Order: sequence, then structure tokens, then C-alpha cells
Amino acid sequence: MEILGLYNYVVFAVLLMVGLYCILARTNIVKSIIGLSIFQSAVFLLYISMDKVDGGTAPIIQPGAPADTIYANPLPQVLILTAIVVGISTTALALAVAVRIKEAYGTIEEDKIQEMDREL
Amino acid sequence: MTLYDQLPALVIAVLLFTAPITYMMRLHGFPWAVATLSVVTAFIISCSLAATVFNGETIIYEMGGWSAPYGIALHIDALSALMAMLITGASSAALIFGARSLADEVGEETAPAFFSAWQLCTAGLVGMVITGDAFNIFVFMEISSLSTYVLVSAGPDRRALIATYRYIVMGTIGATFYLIGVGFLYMVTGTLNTADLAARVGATENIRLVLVAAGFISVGLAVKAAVFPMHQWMPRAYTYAPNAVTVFIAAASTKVALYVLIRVDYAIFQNSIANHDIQLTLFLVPLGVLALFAGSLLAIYEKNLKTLLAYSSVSQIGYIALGIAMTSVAGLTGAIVHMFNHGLIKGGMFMAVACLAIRYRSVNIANLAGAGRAMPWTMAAFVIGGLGLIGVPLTPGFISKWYLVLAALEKGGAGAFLIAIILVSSLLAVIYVWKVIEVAYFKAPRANAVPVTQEAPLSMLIPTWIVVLLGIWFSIDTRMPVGMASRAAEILLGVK
Amino acid sequence: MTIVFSLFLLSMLVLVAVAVLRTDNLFTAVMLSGVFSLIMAANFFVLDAADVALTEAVIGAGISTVLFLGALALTSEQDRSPPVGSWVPLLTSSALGGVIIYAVMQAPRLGDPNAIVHMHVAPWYLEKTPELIDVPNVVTAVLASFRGYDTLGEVFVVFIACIGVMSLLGRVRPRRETISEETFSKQSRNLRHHLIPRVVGKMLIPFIVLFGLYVQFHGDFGPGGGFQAGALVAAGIILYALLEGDTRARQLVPEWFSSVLVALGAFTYASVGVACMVMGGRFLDYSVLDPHDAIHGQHLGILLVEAGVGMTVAGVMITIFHAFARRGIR
Amino acid sequence: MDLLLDIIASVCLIAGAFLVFVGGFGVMRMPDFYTRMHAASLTDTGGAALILIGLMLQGGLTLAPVKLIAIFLFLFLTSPTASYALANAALLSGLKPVCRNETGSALPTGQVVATGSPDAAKPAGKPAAKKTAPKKTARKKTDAKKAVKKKAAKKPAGKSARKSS
Repeated sequence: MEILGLYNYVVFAVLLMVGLYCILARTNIVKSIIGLSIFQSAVFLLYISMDKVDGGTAPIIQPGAPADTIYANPLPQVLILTAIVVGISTTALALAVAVRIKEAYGTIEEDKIQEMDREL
Repeated sequence: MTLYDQLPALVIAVLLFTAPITYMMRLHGFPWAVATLSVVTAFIISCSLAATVFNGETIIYEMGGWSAPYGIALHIDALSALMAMLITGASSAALIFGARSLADEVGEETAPAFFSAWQLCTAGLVGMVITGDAFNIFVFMEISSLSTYVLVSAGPDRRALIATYRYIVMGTIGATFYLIGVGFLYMVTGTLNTADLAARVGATENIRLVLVAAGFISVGLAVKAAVFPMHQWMPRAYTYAPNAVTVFIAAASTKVALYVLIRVDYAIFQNSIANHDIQLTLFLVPLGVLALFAGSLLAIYEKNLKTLLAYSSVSQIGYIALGIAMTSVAGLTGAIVHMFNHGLIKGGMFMAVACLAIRYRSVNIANLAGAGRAMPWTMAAFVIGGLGLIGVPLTPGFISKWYLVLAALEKGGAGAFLIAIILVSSLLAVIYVWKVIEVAYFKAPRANAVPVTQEAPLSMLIPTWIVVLLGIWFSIDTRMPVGMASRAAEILLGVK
Repeated sequence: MTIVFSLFLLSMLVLVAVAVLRTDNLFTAVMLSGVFSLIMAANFFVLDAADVALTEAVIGAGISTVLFLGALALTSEQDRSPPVGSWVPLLTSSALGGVIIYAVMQAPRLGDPNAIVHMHVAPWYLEKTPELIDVPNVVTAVLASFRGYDTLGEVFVVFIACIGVMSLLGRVRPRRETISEETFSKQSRNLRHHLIPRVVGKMLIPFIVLFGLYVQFHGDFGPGGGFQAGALVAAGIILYALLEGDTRARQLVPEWFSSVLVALGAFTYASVGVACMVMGGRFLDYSVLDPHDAIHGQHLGILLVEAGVGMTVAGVMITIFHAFARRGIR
Repeated sequence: MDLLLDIIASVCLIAGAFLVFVGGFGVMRMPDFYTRMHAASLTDTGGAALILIGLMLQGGLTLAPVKLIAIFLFLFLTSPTASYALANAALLSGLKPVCRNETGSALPTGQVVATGSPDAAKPAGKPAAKKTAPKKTARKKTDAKKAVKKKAAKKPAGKSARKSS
């Protein structure tokens, strides 16, 4: 049972690994950006896993709710709302750069681009 | 609340408030004017903040009126005020300096976006140094990084795009590492406020999580700061960015990551993890030493002047890392002073390079033959900066190296080894600076090259010389930088 | 029961992530990453984070997928990475995973009510929000007021992303100006010749936008707020653009309008902060906005700030989408 | 009465779950794209409808069934459209339904083309043709991509509608 309680964090570690591997091992720029977004999503899972309380509910205090209602921790949720928006901003910017790279070089494979730059 | 009490928030507010206005400006020249106005205002405000905290006071400003661990508090002491001054100063100097060169490099159409990004970059960096909240540092780190990507990608060469892409990937990995570290810290303490974290981290039993958090934060920030093996994004980014942008980011942006590293390691971990100073030494000293040599050697074999200076920055960051790793007042003073001084030196040198670039089309060193005669004032500024990199007395580089050597002396046997390394790497700096001087002063221009006879325009030359002279001023009258740095070091190490 | 569901979802996440990694077709990878975000959103919902789940579903599964597809249309669909030659990536990422697993073995188990996280700051928010701010959704209260400064920063992160994409992709290449309107509409890929998606899509758009507005103004009471609302409204407009072509969508929401929205939203947020200072409080201290009733001041502040957030996010998403879409019309 | 409701609800839920399972199984087992879509449509229509009805019966006279009805309507509109868009995209990109030859054994379209082509006599012809066929479809898919894209844009709205309940 102990390990089941940590399963979330293990999945977080695995996702982080997959994301980083995707960034490092692939030379295709768009694929790396997908890896980057998985890498960032993994962190969301870390934070949101922290907010859960057994028997709790979303932190919305309805008027008339019983006084002993257990609520989830609101703070990690706020942080991750911020982080999600940061993530999409980074992704959008990176994709725009990828599009410009394609237009300037005709390819989005980093190894080919490196060759082209070396020829100069 | 008087205006004076509001200053800590105003320094951010004035930049953020005007950024959308800059973006909506479609008139010629206005974006630049608005951006410069707001950045200079921020500079004046940070100077007045620095004057307030000069004697070791700390200003706490509670955002939204919510007290510290619940809301976000700004936390300004001597160190953050010094950094804020460096950032806003570098930003305004680069903007005023770049009025001419940016008009060439950045199109009329993208100017509003570009200058708005510039303002936000300044805001992000200042936000990182004055905040007292670990997560807030992440948010402002992202503001500054995203806007730096935009600034770098405005470079005229297509290689700027690849440089930006690499920078995005490395920067995002660094920021995400930082975020993971903060997450672990939050997990063991339940708070995000740095002062509160410092108080609560020591009480935790889950020492593994704290250790790994410290590791992630340090590595993430080291990526952002371009500490040696994580530096790959930097030379390209510096080389292909527009010249004025290089002046700004070389002077300010990596230093801010180092600042956060100092803050987190000293204020949070130093008192709570046993043997943290040894771990810090083991992490940073090898990297610092490697950086000194690798950076200088790469610079010696480099053909492009901007890339050469970027590699030289890698080695200079090595000095700062060494200073941080010493965990003594003298070492930390040296590191902080060198952050400030290196900002001045590199800012001045990249300004000189930008002056060269406006007359010579390419800044390949081979191309610059005869520049010593064609542009005497520019090259003189460059040479003074180069002497600063080497650490000749009466230049700012000397002061910081002096403190580093003092700190190394305190360490005994290992210190002698460090002193030897510092001396050797200064000699390497002589080689790469000389390489440029030799071509510029002692080589005849190529026969087929278009002769350059004109000195750089005064609008660029005057700011360059102001920065250079400021550097010399601060190496003679060291009260301001050294005074603030040693006070900051004392506060961080808790000796008073 | 929840734990079984949660385990299933988490395992699916890993499987999908590995599938993304393994495929060579970028189109497949993008669709899978959309699925990834959707599963992630469901997972967040299981973990009692309704606001985050809503945001992840709209932004991660919706808008980011559309952006990726837009970028794919402009680049290439095939990943031609050479086979990995070195062990470095594998070693680095395994080391990373190993370190994290080593650390998290000491982490409190999922849902432990005695975890330190739930002891220090969080109970204060839950306890004081009804008293100090009086909105049912604590997440909104923390987001907009207690940590409003973070959110201000976040709005500017989105703003800078918009600026960046516009400065990278905004410049229209000149040769495109010369083609006639007819070829233009022919070339702009849209679904106008597909009757069924068009009709159904048009039926849905008003409801999507309406739902966005509901989320915007109901954010104090239920899950939602400016980010989700902005992204939903933008999703509605993007759907219209997909159905009718980008040209028509730009007639519906002109480019100047969306960029004014972007700047105005960010400006609203910053100026609420400055207004608080002018009225004698600290930056972003909304309680001074109404001199007689601090709680009403907070409500007013949160309303304005959320409106600013919504405007910026909607404007940014629409602008970024247009930037990609317009680039695609050759 | 409650018992009766419970029984009906359980029957609906179990039947719905069964249909979803069969649908998933079909997607794995069916020979080509169109038949797979047919299997998947089971999940969309029968499965989803039965599960929603079961949930509505369980929900009682509260706000929940109203929200479920909204979701039902939404699915009722979107999933046939999505299926149409998918099928249409596939057809436009040149994917032909499986046809049977004289011996009665099913063959994927690619192979039928291969036997018809002049290279078929050579032993290397078959794999080569096999390789090119999917490539061709991939290229043509770009036109049809918009159709699928639309589905992606719709997804969040559908999901979020569910989230609010």
C-alpha cells in the first residue's frame, strides 16, 4: 500500500525521463518541443499530487457546507495554473521559432542545420 | 502610504504598466522613447532604494497587503538593491546606446514588440532580484527568459533562430529544474516565502528531499547562469543577438541567475543542511576551475569577436562561481563585486564591439585589421575593458580578483592552488585580449577590404566611454560596490 | 475505487508518453500529446483540482494541439532524426529519474492528511478566505488576491509570448498581397465545402463562447476564471476559423481588435495595481478600492483583474493562432 | 421503487460498459479503417448514451441529470460529426475500403494495387509498393488534416462541459 501512495511521484519521475530523453535524443525540432511540453507537464503532476487530501473535495467552500468538510490544498493548484500558462507560452514561442527555422533553412532537423551552418 | 514607501513596488510597476503602451505605439521612434523613459525611471528608483538599504537595512514590502508567508513579499537588502541597480543601469545604458544600432537591426514593424519585450525583460530580471518568494522567482524568471528569447531572435542572421531555439530548450529545462526543486521544498515545508523556508527547512526530517531539491535548484540555476558545462546555449545567443541586446544580456542576465543561486544556497540551505558548504564547494569549485580554463581556451581559438567575448564570459562566470563556493565573507564579497564589475566591463566591451560592427560589416577578428587607427576611441575603450578582464590594477577586474585571492589565502593549502589557477587564467585572458589588439593595431587592412575611416557615431561612443569611465571610477572609489557587497555577504553569512 | 481509477489513468499517461516518444510521425505524436493532456486533465480532476483540470483540458488538449498542428502544416510531418548513436541521453534521463525516485521515497504518501503541505499555509487560506475575501472558490481567491502578484507576472508571460510570436511570424511576406480574393479563399484551407462539420460547428460555437463567459463570471463560485474563460472563447473563435477559413475569422475578430485586447487586458491588470497604490494601499491591495467596505473592494478588484486576465488570454490565443494560420496560406 | 430504479440503472450502466468494451475490442480486431470506425461508433452512440441514462437514473431529481442531458446533447451532435469528418478525411486522402478478391480472402488496398502494378512480377515489387502506398496517403492527408483538427478543437469544450458538472 505504501508504494501505491507514491505511485504518482514515480509516474512523475518516469514522465520527466521520457520528456528529457525526447529532448536530448531527437534532432527533430518539433519532436523536441513535444518532449519539452511532456517534461513540463510532468511537473504539474508533482504539484497537483501534493494537493490531495483523503476524503477531500475541490477547494470551493459552498455556503451551507458542513463545517467538517475536508478541502484539497488550494495553493499547488494556483501555482500550477500559472505554470500551465507559462508552458503554453513557451511552447507557442518555440513553435514560432521552429516555423521560422524551417523557412530559413528548409528543414527542421538539427543535425542537417548544423551541417549547413558549418559550410558557411 | 507615501510615495517613498511604494518605491519597491513602483520599480516593477513602472515597467509592467508601460509595456502594453509601448506595444500599442505605432509611431516612429515612440516605442524606443517610452521604453527608455520607463527603464531610466526604474533605474532612478533602484538607485534610491540602494541608498536606503546601503547601511544594511532590509525593506519588506507586502504585495496586496497580505503578510509574508500567505501573500508575496518583496525583500530588498543591499545585495538585491545592488543587482537591481546593475540591471536597470545596464538596460538603460544599452537602450540609449542602442538607439542608433537597433534602428538598423530591428525593423520599423517589429519595433513596438521588440521594445516592449525589452522592458519586460528588465522587469523580469528586476522582479527576480527583489522578490522574497521562491515561486515568484520562477514567474519572473519566465518573463525575463521569454522576453530574452524574443530579443535574441530579432538578430539579423538566420543563425539567430537556431541560437534562440537552443536557448529556449536549455532555458526551459533550467527553469523546470528550478520548479521541481521548489516543489520538493514546498513538500517538506509547506511554504514558499524564502525567509519562512529558511526557518522551516532545518526542522524537516525528510533530508533526502531537501538535498535533492537543493541539487535541482542549483543545477537549474547553473544552466540559466551558463556555468561551465551548461554554457552551450550562451555563445551562440550572444553572437547572433542584435548588438545592443548582447550588451544588455551579457551585463545583466546571467548574473541574475547567479544572484538567485547565492540567495537560495546561502539564505535557505546554508543554515539547514549539515555540511552544505562542503557540498557547495564540491559542486562549484570543479565547475568554476573548469570554466576558467575551458572558457579562456575556447576564447583563444575563436575567430568571431562576439563569440570570443561570450567564451570569456564563461570563464569570468567561473570566477564568480569560485567566489560563491568559498563560503567566506571575502569570497562572497569578491563574487558579488565581480558580478557588478564584470557587468560593467562586459557591457563596455560589447558596446565597443557594437561600435565596430556599425562600421565593419563583420566582427570576425581577421576583418578588424587596422581598426586601431581607423577607430581609435572605440578601440581604446575595448582595450581598457580587456585590461579589466585580465585584472590589471586600476581596472574593475582587479578589485574583484583581489578579494578572491584574499578569500583563497584564508583557505590555506587549497587556497594556494586556487590562487595559482586564478593567475594562470588571467594569463590566458592576456592571450585572447592580445589577439584582438594585435590584429586591430599592428596588422595592415586587407588590400581588398573597404577602408574604414570614420569613427563610430557620437551617440554610441559617448555611452561607451561613460560605462568605461564608470568602471575605472568604481575601481578607484570602491566604497559603493565593495561596501554594498561586503554588507550583503555579512548578511548572507549571518556574521555581523 | 478512486485509487483504481487513478492508477489506471497514471499508467495510461506513461503509455501515451512512451508512444509519443516512439512514433516517427509527428502528426501522430501531436495527436497523442493531445490525448496525453486530456488524460492529465482527468487525472487532475481525480486529484480534486477542478480549476487546473479545466485549464489543462482547454489549453493543453485544445489550444496547444491546434498550435502544434498549425506548426506542422508549416514545417514537416515526419521526424527524420537519425537513430540515436550515443548513450548520453539515456544515461542522463535515467540518472534524473533515479535521483527523483530516490528522493520521493521519503515523500508523504498521496492524500496523507498529516503531510506538512497541509499544515502550514494552506489551512490559513481555507479558513480566512470566507472572512477576508468572501468568495466560495478559494483557488480564485488565492490566485487573484493573495498571490495576485504571481498572476500579474503570468499575464505578462502570456503577453510576451504573443509579442514574440508576432515579431517572429507577424511580418506578412509581400508576394501574398498580390493574389486575388478568389484564389486567396481557395488557397486558405477551410472546411467550407464540408457541409456537416460546418453546420454542426456553427451550432456549437455560440455555446462554447457562452460557456466561456459563464466560466469567466462564475469563477468566484465554481471552477473557472480568466484563464479558462479566455482560452474557451479563443477556442470558439479558432473553431470558427477552422470552419470558415482564416480570412473570414479575421473579419469576425479583426487583428487590431485582438491585439488591442491583449494590451488592454495586461494594462487593466497593471492599472488596477497602480490604482490601489494611488488610493493609498499597497500594490494590488484591492481592499482600498472601496473605502467603505474592504470585502466589496476585494470583489471589485478580483472582478477587474479576472477580466483583464480573460481579455489577455483570449486575445493572445487568437493572435497566436492567426499568426500561424496566416503563415500557412501560400 | 428505488430498487427498480437501481436495477434499471445498473442494467443500463452494465450494457453501456459492455458496448464500450466491444467497441474497443473491435477497434483492435477489425481489418481496416472504416470497419474500425464502425466499431468505435458503438462507443460513441450506444455506449455513451446508455451510461449517461444510467447515471441520470442514479442522480435523482437534482441538477446533475440536467447537466448530463446537456452532455448527452453535446455528444449527440459532435460524435457523428467527428465520425463523418474522419471518414471523409480518410476517403479524400485515398484510403479505399477493403475489398474481397475472387478467392474471398480480404486484402488491404495497398496489396491489391501492388498485384495490379507491372512490378508485381518481380519479387521486390511487393514490399516496395507496400512502402509507397502509406506514404502517398500521408501526403494527401495534409488536405484532410483540417477535418481532424476541428475535432481536436472541439474536444476541450466537450471535456470542460463534463468538468463543470
